[in-house]
Amino acid sequence: MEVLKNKFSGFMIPLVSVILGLLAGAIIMLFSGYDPILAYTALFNGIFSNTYVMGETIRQFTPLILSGLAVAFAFRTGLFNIGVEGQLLVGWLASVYVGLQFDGLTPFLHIPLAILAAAAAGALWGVVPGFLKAKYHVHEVITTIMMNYIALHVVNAIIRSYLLAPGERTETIHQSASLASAYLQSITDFSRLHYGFLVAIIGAIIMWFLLWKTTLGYELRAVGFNTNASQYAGINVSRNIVLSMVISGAFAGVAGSMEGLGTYGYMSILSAFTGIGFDGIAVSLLGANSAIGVVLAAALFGGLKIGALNMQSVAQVPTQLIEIVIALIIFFVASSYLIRWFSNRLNKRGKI
Amino acid sequence: MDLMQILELIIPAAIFSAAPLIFTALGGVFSERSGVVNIGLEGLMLMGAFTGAVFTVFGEQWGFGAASPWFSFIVAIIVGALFSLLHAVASISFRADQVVSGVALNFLAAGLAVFLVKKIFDAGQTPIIAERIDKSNVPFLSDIPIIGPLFFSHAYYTSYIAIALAFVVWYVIYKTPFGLRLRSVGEHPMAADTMGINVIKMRYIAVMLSGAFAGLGGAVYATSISGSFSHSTITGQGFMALAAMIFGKWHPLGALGAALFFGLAQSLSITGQQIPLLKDIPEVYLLIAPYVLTILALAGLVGRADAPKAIGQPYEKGKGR
Amino acid sequence: DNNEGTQNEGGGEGNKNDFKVAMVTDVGGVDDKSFNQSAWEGLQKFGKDNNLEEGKDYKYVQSTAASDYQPNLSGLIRDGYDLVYGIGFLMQQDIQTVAQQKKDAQLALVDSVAVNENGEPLENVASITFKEHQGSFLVGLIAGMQTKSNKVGFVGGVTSELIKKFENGFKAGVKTVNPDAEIYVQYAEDFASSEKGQAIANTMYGKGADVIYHAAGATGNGVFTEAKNRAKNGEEVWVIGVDRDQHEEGMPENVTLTSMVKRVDTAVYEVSKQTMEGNFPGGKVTEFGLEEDGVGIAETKDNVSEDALKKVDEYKEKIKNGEVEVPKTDEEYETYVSSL
Amino acid sequence: MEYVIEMRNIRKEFPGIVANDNVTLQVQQGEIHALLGENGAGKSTLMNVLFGLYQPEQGEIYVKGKKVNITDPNVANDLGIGMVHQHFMLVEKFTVTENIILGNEPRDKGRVNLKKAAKEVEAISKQYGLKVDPYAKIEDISVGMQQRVEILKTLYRGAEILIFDEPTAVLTPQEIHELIQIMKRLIEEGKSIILITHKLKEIMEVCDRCTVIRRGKGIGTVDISETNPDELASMMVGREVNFSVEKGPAHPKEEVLQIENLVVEDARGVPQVNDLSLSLKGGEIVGIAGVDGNGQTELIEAITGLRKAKSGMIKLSGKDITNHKPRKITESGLGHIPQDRHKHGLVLDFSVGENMVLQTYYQKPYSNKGVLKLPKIMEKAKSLIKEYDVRTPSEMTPARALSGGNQQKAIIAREVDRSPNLLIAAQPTRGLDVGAIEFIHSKLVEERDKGKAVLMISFELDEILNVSDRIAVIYEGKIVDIVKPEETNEQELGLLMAGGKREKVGDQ
Ligand SMILES: Nc1ncnc2c1ncn2[C@@H]1O[C@H](COP(=O)(O)OP(=O)(O)OP(=O)(O)O)[C@@H](O)[C@H]1O
Ligand SMILES: Nc1ncnc2c1ncn2[C@@H]1O[C@H](COP(=O)(O)OP(=O)(O)OP(=O)(O)O)[C@@H](O)[C@H]1O
Ligand SMILES: [Mg+2]
Ligand SMILES: [Mg+2]
Repeated sequence: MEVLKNKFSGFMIPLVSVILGLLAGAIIMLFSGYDPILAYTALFNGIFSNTYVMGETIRQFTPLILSGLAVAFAFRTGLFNIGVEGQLLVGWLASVYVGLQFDGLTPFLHIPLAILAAAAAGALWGVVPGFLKAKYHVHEVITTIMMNYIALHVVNAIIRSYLLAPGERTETIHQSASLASAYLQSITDFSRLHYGFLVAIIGAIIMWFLLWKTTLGYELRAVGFNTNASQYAGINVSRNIVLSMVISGAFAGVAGSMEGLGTYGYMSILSAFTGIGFDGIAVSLLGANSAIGVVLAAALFGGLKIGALNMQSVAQVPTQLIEIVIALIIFFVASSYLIRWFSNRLNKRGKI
Repeated sequence: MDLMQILELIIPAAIFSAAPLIFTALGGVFSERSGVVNIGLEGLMLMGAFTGAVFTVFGEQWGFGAASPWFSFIVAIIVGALFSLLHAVASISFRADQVVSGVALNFLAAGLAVFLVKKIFDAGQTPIIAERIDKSNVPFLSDIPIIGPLFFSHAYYTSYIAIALAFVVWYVIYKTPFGLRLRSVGEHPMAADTMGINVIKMRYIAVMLSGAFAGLGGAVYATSISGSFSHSTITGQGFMALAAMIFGKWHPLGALGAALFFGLAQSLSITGQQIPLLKDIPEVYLLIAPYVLTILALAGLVGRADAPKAIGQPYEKGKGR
Repeated sequence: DNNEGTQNEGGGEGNKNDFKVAMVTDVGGVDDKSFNQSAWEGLQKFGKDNNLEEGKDYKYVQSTAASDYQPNLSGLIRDGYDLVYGIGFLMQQDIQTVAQQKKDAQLALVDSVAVNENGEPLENVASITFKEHQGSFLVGLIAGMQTKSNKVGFVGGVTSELIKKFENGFKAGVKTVNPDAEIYVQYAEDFASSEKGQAIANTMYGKGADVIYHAAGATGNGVFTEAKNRAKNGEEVWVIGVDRDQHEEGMPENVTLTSMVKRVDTAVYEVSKQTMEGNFPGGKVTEFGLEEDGVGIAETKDNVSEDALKKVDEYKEKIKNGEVEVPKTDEEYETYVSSL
Repeated sequence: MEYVIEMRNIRKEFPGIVANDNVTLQVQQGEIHALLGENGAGKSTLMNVLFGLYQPEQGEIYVKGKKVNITDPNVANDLGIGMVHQHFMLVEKFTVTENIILGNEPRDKGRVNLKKAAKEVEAISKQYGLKVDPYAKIEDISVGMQQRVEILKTLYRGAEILIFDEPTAVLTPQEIHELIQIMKRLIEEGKSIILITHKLKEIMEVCDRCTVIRRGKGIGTVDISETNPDELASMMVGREVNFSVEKGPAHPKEEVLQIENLVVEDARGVPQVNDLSLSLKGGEIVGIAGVDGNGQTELIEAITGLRKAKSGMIKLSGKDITNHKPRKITESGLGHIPQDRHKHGLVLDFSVGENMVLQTYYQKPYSNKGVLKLPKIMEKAKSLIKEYDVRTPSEMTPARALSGGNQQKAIIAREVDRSPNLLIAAQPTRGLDVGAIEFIHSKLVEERDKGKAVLMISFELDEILNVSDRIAVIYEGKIVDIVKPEETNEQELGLLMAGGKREKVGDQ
């Protein structure tokens, strides 16, 4: 019973929040002189009306799943990783670098190698905040923010000094490292859909398995909930904090490889962050930090973002409206106390 | 280029780029001293920059002339305070995770400000404002040898206000009854409650003060540095202010020092390429210097020992420690 | 249902009545006071001149991130637009990809050249480029003549082949008339940071430069800020604008010396007109230089001295008739300077 | 007759529990009124209602005959009610003066006038004989002084009615004696006092009347002059109370734990355990008696590997385990029922089942090659829950949802089931009801009878005297004496715990 009820409310709160968020968006549109029905119809069409947009939606939420997993994994172990963005950038670069090397390698080796390189780079970027947290109790929020900026500048500098091709970017990776697929493109009317979504799903399964089915996950969760009790149980807390950031960073790095090996096949010099890492925070929250939740939330956000393009094109509603809606959804989820309070009151009335 | 010339380039630039950070970090001090984490400084600053740019433009249209930016500061303070209410309601009253609520605030500000700009100006950015806060030499003081050119020339009045305000905030937090209560609420809210201090009210006030300060910081940024508002005006300055506050050990003067340090590192990273000594250092090292130095400083100097004890915990009456 | 939109009517022989044209901007949007805005102005003029309906027959779509370029381009093609512009060299890769997927579509790329893997031009993309070095050369002449300190500065957005054209053209212009002038060059590596622009300008003016030419988009706004500040405090400093006539940006302190204009609007207008008339310049690189009035100095000439204007006219002719070859790259510049 | 405080028919509910059910309390002017009840009976709750921290669902409060509505502590302060809380309400980073004046600061042109405040504090502390250093930081002063600060807080606000919630639990006998003198002086000054304590002796010594609460319900009020401890105890528990533990004589065997010249420092580098030596044999229970803060915590942490020993040696079953990792020590045969079950004993957000394998999750059969075997874990949890009578809806329930006693039982099940050679039980019955206490004591004795060594730390002298086979008294980080329970009594232990010497010549 208890368990069932928890599952129910774990599902209810995001759902109610999404509905409230969309409603609030509609109200904002009414007040600012847009037609919410036209806009939401366009939004819906922008996600589902043809195979192209559907392909693009999946393409859009593939890295979101992984960046969401990165945030969620850290959350589960008591850490707040705002550094997903930076870890993603170094992962992207590493995947492209490997993709540019090893001409003639079979894809069955080349692709995993490139993804692993991305994971390793992201993990490396996670080591720094993890180590400083474990060893010097430096707040990971600050270090991860700093590491984001360092990643942005360093990645740009590396591209500019060593990998530059015309157009402010690297060369395009070898075909053997590419996740792009002519087949997937052909069935989605040349969308950029690539095999990365399989990687993301595998990522979600790995996270679930790691957290819930292994002794490592047991330790990581224990440390996240109660470091004192973990110490008491003989768990090496410092090692687990570092490990948690490393694994989180690895997920983020793989998210970067989705762009490097899938969507683009190269990396551009970036003047600003991609935002995928920050969106991962929202995805993770909405997904209640669970693997399946993250996948669903990423799908929702990816859809909203792709749909927003059509909404702007058809109903002239700025895409920022969707950002507002997403922010409100997070607010509602975070303030779930309110929703719980309401539902508790309803329950109580029903009982007595 | 002699040393003096180099310093004359770097130091005023440091003070200049530090000002918005100082305001915002001081706001952070209020909020976190009361026990409420405020990652939302970025969003609050963004709303402040938006308001600063928009109302300076309006002020110009309404004939306020050179007073327009100052008028916009007042509006930005109000808007910042009101906007921070969202964070306050969610994290204090509804006991939302304070970090999460702050993150949501950032998302919301980013979307809302650009949305409104598009609505108001039918463009992706505000017009460039004509009446800015300008650099000027402080009368008399700028004529003092050495000190004058370094600290009182080519500077913004807002920078001096920021520095003075840091001392005011220090006084308020460490010398007044209000400050004593504020700190007690962040250290041990239950104890404060038993002493008749309204914990919830104190936290609301603190969060709204942080909104007001961050709003001002953003408006100062818009009216002195960027001169307009667009989606790319505030990109991480709020996070840097947050870092400055933690770096400064939640102390107003510490935050001031940290913000000035960031300003210095920032101005070095840009000016450095024009300085013979630093010219040959690859640019990327200068660019990442502020961030690397912060991390090193945090690892070497500050632990979390000085964080307010009850930070991050929602207060419920009678819930104990 | 948009399904029939996926199959473009093809041919491209659109006629006056059902011709539809659209453009995709980068994140700057159509009010970036730069080439996006300029392009949109050209498209609007074209639309009005041909009685087209805005938002339907001609429109723009703004991208919120680099990953939006491709869906935006594809979306417009699917919606049946006969000509779709990608504004800015950042869209090159996406245009190339889309062009090869949608062989029937007609695309145009501003500021770069679309090619396939073998470096051959794509048949269904009209590439539009400008001879920015020529325009920059002219403003370089003005800077070289009007600097009093014999120190001038150049602020670039991001180091790239394109911005290098601005830099080298400018430097060549300065050196042509003022071989002793010292030229400071710095790249902000950012097109959107007015803060950096201001800091760089602060350094350059601080070191004694009195004219700064910026080719840095919104970063250049910071250069204006700094110049206006200094002007208020009684210093005599100048900014040379870019892309459009930036006289307004320098007001009321009046710090804009002149601007290097790049007529993206003219180019967009021209290519749209040709396409509507059935002469889509696909597979060709249409270069707009002094000859075509694609680049030049701004309309507002209040702050430019008579002598400088004369020099400008003199060299305009020399460039047009091939007497002077303006350098584009660092090597070309070196050769040019040593030949002076 | 007019009461200075009268609480009528108070009812206060918490989710799932009625903490106060129709309780009435009448306090006369100038008396010390005891409030007695088991843990969780609802005493603190009732006082928190009086102090305005909680709002009652039902009932009325009269102060000096006038009906009042105490909506928050400010109102209570204004009515002259002051409270010294069970858990101190002090801001550790503030000074004594700052803590006292908080919320009621003397001002001087908008700033806090700390000089004036300190003077006032000194004046009051002189008047009532409460010695404090007004400029000392709370984190640097002793527990006794902290309590004096708490009392000063109420007096500073002019309290006429003082509530003391278990003030003596944390004090040495000497400090308790001092406190009693202070209370008597306060009564002379015309104040009235409500005193919560579990120690019947104290009630008999200082109180005039006593109100007893059982499971949230008021049982009645008696005059102390007309009652005795046995009556009070049975009123409190609702049945005759058997204060002693049933156990046979101990049969000590070979040495299990040997501690030699152990020195352990706290986080600030101050030695808390100071050249301590102790040995423990299989088949005996050694109780460590001492006032909180004399190095017990550090001693346990050093034995269990949670804290580094500065010097000295610890041997477990003949093996040196000094400064080994906690896991290694656990595997060498140590079980540990920690002092703070929430901090160390449980991961509250884990299920009961997951908590049951906190020490063994990585071993077979609970996992294999890094993969958890959940069915095996839950199977084990089920059998432990049954054997140790842990009241929980299921093994999947989060540990957080269990009552304190059942949480403790779960920990004991986990630690005892591994049948370690040495079982450390730190305050194993803190905050538990009588039934649970009996159960736990019998488990400890059972382990002893199996030939295991048990080291028990407790602040409750009754528990120490009843359960131990030998009693080691710890004072300032040293074992100052070892006595047999049958050869000593509370008075003597109290004296030893305060650093005094034994009068009788010991038989060591
Ligand atoms: N804030 C609260 N929320 C929920 N339950 C509570 C709360 N405070 C107390 N309780 C419960 O109410 C009951 C009475 O608690 P109270 O603290 O008044 O007991 P007590 O008599 O003071 O016990 P002790 O001797 O342990 O101090 C207990 O069961 C306790 O668990
Ligand atoms: N403030 C509270 N909110 C919710 N539940 C509470 C609260 N206080 C106590 N409880 C619950 O009431 C039950 C018993 O509480 P009680 O305070 O008696 O704990 P305890 O075992 O005495 O702990 P302690 O050793 O800390 O005194 C437990 O289930 C506990 O979780
Ligand atoms: Mg109590
Ligand atoms: Mg209790």
